[in-house]
Amino acid sequence: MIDALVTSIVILMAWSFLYRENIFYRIGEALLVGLALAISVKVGLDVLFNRIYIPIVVKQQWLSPTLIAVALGLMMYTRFSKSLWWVSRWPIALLSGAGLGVAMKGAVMAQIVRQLDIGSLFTKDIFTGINNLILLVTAITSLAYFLYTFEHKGALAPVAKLGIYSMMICFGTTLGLFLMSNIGFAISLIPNVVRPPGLYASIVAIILIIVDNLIKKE
Amino acid sequence: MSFLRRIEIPIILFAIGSLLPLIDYYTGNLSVQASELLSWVVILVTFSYLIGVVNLFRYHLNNIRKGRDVYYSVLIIGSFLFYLAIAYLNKSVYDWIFSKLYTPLSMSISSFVGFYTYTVFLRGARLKSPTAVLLLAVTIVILLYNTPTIRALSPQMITIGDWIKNVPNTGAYRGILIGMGISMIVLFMRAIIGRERSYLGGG
Amino acid sequence: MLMVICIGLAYFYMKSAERKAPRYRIRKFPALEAIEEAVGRAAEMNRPVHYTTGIGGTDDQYAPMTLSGLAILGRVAEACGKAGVYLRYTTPRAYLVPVSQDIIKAGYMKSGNPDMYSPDMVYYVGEYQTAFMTSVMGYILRERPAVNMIFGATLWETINQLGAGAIAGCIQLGGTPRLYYIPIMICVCDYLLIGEELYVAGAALEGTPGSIGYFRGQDLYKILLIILFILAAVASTAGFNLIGYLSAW
Amino acid sequence: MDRAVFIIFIILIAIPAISPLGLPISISSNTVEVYRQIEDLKSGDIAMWITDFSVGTWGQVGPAEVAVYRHLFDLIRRKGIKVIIVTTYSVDGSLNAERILREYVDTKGLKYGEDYVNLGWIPGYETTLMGIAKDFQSIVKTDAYGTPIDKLPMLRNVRSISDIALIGFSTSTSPDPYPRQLGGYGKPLIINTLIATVPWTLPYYEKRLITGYIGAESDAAGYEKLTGMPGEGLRTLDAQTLSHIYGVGLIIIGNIWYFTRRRGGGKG
Repeated sequence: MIDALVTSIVILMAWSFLYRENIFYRIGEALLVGLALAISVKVGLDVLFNRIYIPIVVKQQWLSPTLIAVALGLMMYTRFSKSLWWVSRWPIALLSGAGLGVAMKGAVMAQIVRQLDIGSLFTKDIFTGINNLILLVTAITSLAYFLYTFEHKGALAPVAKLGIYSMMICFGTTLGLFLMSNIGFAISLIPNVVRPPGLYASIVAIILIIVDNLIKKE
Repeated sequence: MSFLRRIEIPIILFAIGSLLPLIDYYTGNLSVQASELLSWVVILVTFSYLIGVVNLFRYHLNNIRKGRDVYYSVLIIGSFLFYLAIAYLNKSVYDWIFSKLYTPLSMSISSFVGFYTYTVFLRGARLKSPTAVLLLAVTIVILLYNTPTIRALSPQMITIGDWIKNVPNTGAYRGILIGMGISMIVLFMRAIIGRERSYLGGG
Repeated sequence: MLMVICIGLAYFYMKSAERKAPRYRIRKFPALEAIEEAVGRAAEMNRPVHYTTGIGGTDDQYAPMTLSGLAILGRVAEACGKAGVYLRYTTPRAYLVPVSQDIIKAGYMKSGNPDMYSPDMVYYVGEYQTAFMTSVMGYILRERPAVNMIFGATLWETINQLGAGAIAGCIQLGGTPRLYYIPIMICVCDYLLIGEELYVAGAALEGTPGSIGYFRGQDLYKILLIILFILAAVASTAGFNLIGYLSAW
Repeated sequence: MDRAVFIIFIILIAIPAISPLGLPISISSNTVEVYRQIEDLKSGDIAMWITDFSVGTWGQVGPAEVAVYRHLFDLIRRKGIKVIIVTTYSVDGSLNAERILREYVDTKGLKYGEDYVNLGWIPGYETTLMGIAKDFQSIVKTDAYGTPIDKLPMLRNVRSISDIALIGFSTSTSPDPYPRQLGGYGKPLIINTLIATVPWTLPYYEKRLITGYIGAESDAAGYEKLTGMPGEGLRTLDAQTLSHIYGVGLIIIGNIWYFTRRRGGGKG
């Protein structure tokens, strides 16, 4: 009972933002930022405990390479020193490099080579062939749109134009599919605020909005 | 000392960091080192949290000192300290706050994507040019295609929607994906030879 | 293996293209050119500029997008310094705090207005997406910045942030290679970088002969792939799996 | 203007929540495909489900996840399959898995450790996925409750991906690592994800690296119909229908508004 009421009040606090920026939303925002930060710090401490404290201190693996990571991690804090701040760049450089490496790993095979593969253009089933042709044309034209050093004129102009149109189809599809995934949250929350005890909280909220409107008019 | 200050050192670190996973992926060598590197990354990211927390605290303590939005700042810092303490002191209160306060709060914030999608439809959807007409026409078709009741009533809608989704959409998607792959390679090259170094603070 | 060779070839090509670079002209990027104009409007209205690179960090597969977003941040900071506008950068990644502080500081220094810079321009909100969303939404409707920019790896927070921006009437600039959020940007942004254009923004902002070489090399690479694409289609019509053969090689 | 849009939307979705309208629905072919693959599991087969979606996306991914869990646990009873539940991406996933096991799935009469096991969150994401595929015993040390895996009979013979009959995963972020690490072994690999992520998975689906996908509530509802266990999915579909038609309406109204304002000399 209390639990459900708290949940519905919290939902309404956040949704009050739809009406206008107000004190309830602000409280919700501050709570969320504080709680989320606490959760990430706790998870972070758990990670450090499991990956550093347990192997090194408990299991006595003093020569583990993790120590280098610890040293690099501590280097980050040189940021707060006036003379050694530049050391803090090293760990961040290593970290960014690894991120880029991970991203690149997927880029070449998944994003380029695999995508080049295309079905036959003439098949027994004529529609499959036509579909494959359309696939080829849309792919090539939208790729051609992104040519940077060739001006979009002459033979390239219609190609780039077609490229824009095929991309628009792609974006339209995405936009259409979007709604379904996006309204899911609201739909799954609504039972909390239209069934008791949440309903009572909603009624209070509606009254507050009406009062606020009246005050503003005066 | 001045040698250590040089910009080349972080760039070399960056290059090592980015090449290790790639060498592992393409040749299968150095896989131990590569996975060690990735576990270091997790540790480094975790260490960095403190920097963020210090930043947040300084920002809000400044606010409190200046008397600007005091309650708000106090609430953020207070809820952070309280919840972090609770995490280690009382597991059941921690769980209760997580499931009854944090989760609905975070879901209702996420639910704004639904509301704002309508804002986008209302404000952004303008038949300004032929491209916009095409964009919106496809959007409407796909919206109807995705409507559960219309799917049940008219199977033709599913055929049209599936065709758009699987043929021109996939084609254009592939084109964009390939382009992004190439640009990423170029960015990668710029980065490992030290031309792109925004990660160093623009140094 | 094949790709490694290709990358090597492309690199040498780019080096040689650098020398004859002045011959080529790069297509214009309206979004990058609009930065100054938008910041100028902010100065007229005496309101701040809000900037974010999205939820992505540089430690995961979003690294290239975030790096490009940070490169643009440098330019924005410079423009803000010139116009005397307050810039606010919100990030959910702790290690980006020092990085972005340095970038913004350098930008304000370059434009000869270092006194305006304060470390508080960078605001960290914890690693979680919802916390990030809510504080940006709150900030936009509370402080009503004149310009709202999102360049980087964005997930759904984009919709919320751009939606709030649209309601607050901000000038909005955006760019992301994350396909699902491009349509939203098309609808509510005044200028945008579509897809891969973000990756090359760093090079475009640089504008030196060297960076033009990159563009040229990249374009030729694309043409090569288009040819390969057509060849693959022809080959598969003839019953031969060219791509399968190449990737096994 | 925007407020009116929001209020009408809230009213539209509130109506079915108060009293369901019972509008007709259809079951998509991809849902049937996923259902078949799971239904085809034989006695003694081990199915592994990787629950990796974040708490905030429960509304979209949750219903289908619940439907699949219910189906899997139903199959334990009916056919004697075994189920492994694991999380690799972030701690959120294991919280979701525990919530489903606690609130939605009937585990009465099933033996933990013999019929099903919950391994909890194994940090490492892609590294963990690779470990699961190649060397299960070295990456998995204990289950979610701290029991060493040699105390769990059903895991004793699981060495690598070849000992697992079917793998499914749910994600609210990138689907790329899963087919990269777990695809291409000739095992069914099923994804449950956000509808916005579905186009992303299609290239993998065409290459059969992913063998089936479900996304969002309509698939969840279809799945509930197929298994005959109604749940959240079916309830929300009426609201879906109304809000989609509302979306189409708004695009049209938005354009009319725009053009009348422009004719009237207002700014474009």
